[in-house]
Amino acid sequence: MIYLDYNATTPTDKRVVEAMIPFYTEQFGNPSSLYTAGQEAKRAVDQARKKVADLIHASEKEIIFTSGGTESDNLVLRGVARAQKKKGNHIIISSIEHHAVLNTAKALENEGYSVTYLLVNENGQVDPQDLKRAIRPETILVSIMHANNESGVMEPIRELAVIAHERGVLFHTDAVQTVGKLPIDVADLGVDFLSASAHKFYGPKGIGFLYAKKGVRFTPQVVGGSHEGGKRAGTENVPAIVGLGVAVEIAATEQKEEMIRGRKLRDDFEEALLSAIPEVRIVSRGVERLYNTSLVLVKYVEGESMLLYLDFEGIAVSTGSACSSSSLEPSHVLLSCGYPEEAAHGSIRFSLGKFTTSYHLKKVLIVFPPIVEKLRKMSPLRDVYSYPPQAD
Amino acid sequence: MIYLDYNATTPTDKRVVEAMIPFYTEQFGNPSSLYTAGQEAKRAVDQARKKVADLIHASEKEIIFTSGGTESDNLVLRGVARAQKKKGNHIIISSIEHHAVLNTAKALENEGYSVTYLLVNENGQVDPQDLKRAIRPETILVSIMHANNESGVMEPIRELAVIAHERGVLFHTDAVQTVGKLPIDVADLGVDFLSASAHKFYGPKGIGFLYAKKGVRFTPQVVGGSHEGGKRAGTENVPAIVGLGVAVEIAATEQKEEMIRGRKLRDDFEEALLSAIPEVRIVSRGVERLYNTSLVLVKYVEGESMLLYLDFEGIAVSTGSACSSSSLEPSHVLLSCGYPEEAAHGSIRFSLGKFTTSYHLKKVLIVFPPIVEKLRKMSPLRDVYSYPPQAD
Amino acid sequence: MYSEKVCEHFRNPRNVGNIENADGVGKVGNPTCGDVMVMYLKIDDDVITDAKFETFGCAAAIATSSMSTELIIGKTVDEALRITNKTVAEALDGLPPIKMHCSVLAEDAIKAAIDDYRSKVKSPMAKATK
Amino acid sequence: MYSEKVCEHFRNPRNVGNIENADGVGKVGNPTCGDVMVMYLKIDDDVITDAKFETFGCAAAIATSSMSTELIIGKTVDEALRITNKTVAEALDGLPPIKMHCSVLAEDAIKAAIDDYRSKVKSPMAKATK
Ligand SMILES: Cc1ncc(COP(=O)(O)O)c(C=O)c1O
Ligand SMILES: Cc1ncc(COP(=O)(O)O)c(C=O)c1O
Repeated sequence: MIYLDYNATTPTDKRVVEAMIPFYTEQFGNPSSLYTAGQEAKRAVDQARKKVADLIHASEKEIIFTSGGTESDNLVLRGVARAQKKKGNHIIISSIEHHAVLNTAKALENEGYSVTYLLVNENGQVDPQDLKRAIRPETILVSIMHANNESGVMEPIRELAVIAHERGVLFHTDAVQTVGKLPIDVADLGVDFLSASAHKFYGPKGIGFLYAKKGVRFTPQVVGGSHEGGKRAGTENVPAIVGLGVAVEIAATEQKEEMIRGRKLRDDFEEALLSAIPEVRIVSRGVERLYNTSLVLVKYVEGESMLLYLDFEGIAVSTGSACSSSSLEPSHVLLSCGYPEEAAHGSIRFSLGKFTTSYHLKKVLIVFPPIVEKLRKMSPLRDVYSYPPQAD
Repeated sequence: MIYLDYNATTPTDKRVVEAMIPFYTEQFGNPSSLYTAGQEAKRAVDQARKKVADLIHASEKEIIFTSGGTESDNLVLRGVARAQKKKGNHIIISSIEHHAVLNTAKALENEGYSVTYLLVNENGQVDPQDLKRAIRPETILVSIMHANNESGVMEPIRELAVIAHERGVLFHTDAVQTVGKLPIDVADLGVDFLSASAHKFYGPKGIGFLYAKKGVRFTPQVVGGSHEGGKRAGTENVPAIVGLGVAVEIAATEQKEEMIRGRKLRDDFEEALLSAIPEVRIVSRGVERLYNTSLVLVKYVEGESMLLYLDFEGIAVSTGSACSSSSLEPSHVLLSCGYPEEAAHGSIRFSLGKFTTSYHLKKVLIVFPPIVEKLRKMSPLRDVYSYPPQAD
Repeated sequence: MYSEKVCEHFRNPRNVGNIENADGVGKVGNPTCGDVMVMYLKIDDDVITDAKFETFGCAAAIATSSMSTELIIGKTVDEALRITNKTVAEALDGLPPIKMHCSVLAEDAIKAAIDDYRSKVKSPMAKATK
Repeated sequence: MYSEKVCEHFRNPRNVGNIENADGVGKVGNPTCGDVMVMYLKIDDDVITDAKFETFGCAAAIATSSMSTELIIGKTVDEALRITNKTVAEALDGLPPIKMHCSVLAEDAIKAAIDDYRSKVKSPMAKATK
């Protein structure tokens, strides 16, 4: 298989799995237990917490382990909403957030909170001026993702966080697509909360974390025992936490090289793709994007068909976001950027990772053009839609 | 190490770990992905769901995977509270519930819900008549645990569920301590919801499930993508789900034998312990208890001290519940049974598992009496308290 | 997710393309919904002698288009009208529940093409050219 | 969780037991809180010549009891009164934050025992027997 869907999930690094196994079988103690085996497990959890904190330049007490990115997003939105209810009931997010943020905001709307969905420009970026205008006295939280999972577009988090803080509003960023891929410094970004998920960077599924800046208040959403400093209850997933710690260490040492190698692979691929297939656009090509992501729009052709034809050739890619691919809706990210619905149905996301080689991409460049041609021949669509302008 | 704290957590069965590993490294696809690797992962998740459903005689659509017992408990309490808000705001739980239920109920009280905490008799059991009296027109949920994690006492779930249903009230049981240890049939128990956690029966940490009977309404607490039939969002923890499936299979085949072997070990141990140490009580010895659990009260001596002296001898046990052992409060379970606080501070829980041998317990019977003697010599307490009566 | 038959029809769709001077053309669906199907029919004496399709859509949409053309070729228009979305889905060994709407599209496309044919037959212009 | 020194004093507590006809006895804590400490002092000319303890409590309670007796033996009562919970905790290479209250208990036990000693010395009965 040529796997080009690293934004959906990644294989767990073998070094990560090896580090995890003893915590299933030998050092299986419960970190809440006072005896040696329990305290050893606790120490392993503490060490992983230190590694995670170091990666994003936070302190250990600011790291809360969760079951993944979705839970982290839910925790911060719901948690701040509950804790700051007295201060206000208004939340601001962007319209291109992952469903984990988007649907949590919608759930809060159902509970009586008020939500502003900031539009993005044709390049998929939030305009800081829009945020400025959207903040009200009763605004309690702004949540804007660090990089978009479909297009890879980076949002101007630093600027946005400053604007929120000028008005005394807490700022969260969903960094599920950037943690492990890019160096991150929470102080430099200036955020109060940051979500991440291990399986997006060669760590295990089922574990993630929330960075919550010292002193910020939010109401825990899973309560019980006094785990995670009382902020998230449940017996710690020790093996996965240990695995996350190792994944973080590996990212810290290998990230820099991968940023260069990956970007070159991706850029070369995009260039070749544009000349191999007519009437194709790479979304937001002209703006700052995650180095591993290419969101490709292919006119007149529907995404799932392309995806499955590629699958027949042993190539794994996605259309829209992985989470919504079992639904029938077009990508809300593309619609938000001003693309017509038929275009939003015709996207293919190539997301590269550390096992991607130029050979893999050459294979794609060989098999993809005939697939597009075949599907276009089948298509009744001709020139019924056009794309919004874009700086390429 | 002689591990006698299986109610806190268990080692993951080697067969479980072996089944999990390929889903980290090779079959790492995201079950939401449409290509072959994703659909294979989806199939693995579906197969595990079938195994879990079979174990408790439910149907697959009634099983929702969560990150563990605590999340399952939170999901049902919070989810029913939100969904049934129009019907009423009253919830009934017992006073000996695990903190995952107890503290969720308290969180709901803070949000304006009203909670009745049913007392238990001196044997730790809820009286069905008490439940009958406690139900009000605005009652929306009753949550009583199947077996208590500290004492092992079994609650009369069948009877209690009938009473709740007679008044049209939903019934949840926290079966974290019984699933995998005892055969369970949700239809026979008559419950609408049931929580379980894999790491309590040789499955991996970080995965559990909620059984929610077809047709019952509750509001999801973690939203995002449309995973788990829209009832719990977040990329599926595929390796852990596969591991849970294997753990369930193993439990189904090995449980019966273990129930006989374990009970004999435990009963012999209790008898020997009672004759080896004076002024010791085994809590709720006379009533139906989980076959693997012995909650021992030792007069004049504090639990943590006994625990640590046993740890020096390589024996791992707990005092109170594992989750609260880092807090200073005496066991709320013992207090609820009518034991004085000094007694509630002096408990040691031995919980046996499938790797426990009679040799292990013989060792305990050799080292434990001198530990008690040493600590009693240090103690200023003499006859300042006595235990409530109990049928032995 | 998809049956082998769906995959087979998706990979090797029958009767792709259009028919010049078709006797009936039916266009259904909407690009904004992600599915557009155009059905072209050649009809002689109320018997469908040829059928071709053009489809923008998912694998289910393409497979149902392909299967529909196979099912109706050789049938009279009345027989073809009795083909329901269930018939098409069953002929494909079933469709995933969330994809069932695609088979409705196929049924609709057949109906639309036959309607078109009938309206032409009834109109004087059509008669004149016959 | 605990320092090696705490473990060592917990495993091998010094000066366990009581002193018959102690010059000062201090009992602090409460069984309902899970901690009871009784400190027995032998005092000659305001110098603590012997100290023993009985403790019901956790490892931290037992270790701080043991350490306290070591710290005060040989000290004058005034010197002993200057021993704070911090002194005891530091002598044990620290205690986990949630266990710091145990070291307060030790400080309190010393104070209570000395108070008892002083009240006896001041009372006529005590003087008479001297
Ligand atoms: C931007 C973003 N946020 C949140 C998530 C959810 O993370 P998880 O699947 O670990 O719950 C994802 C991935 O699915 C994502 O790409
Ligand atoms: C009865 C009971 N309920 C709930 C839980 C919580 O389960 P978990 O630790 O998997 O979240 C436990 C164990 O800690 C338990 O014993």
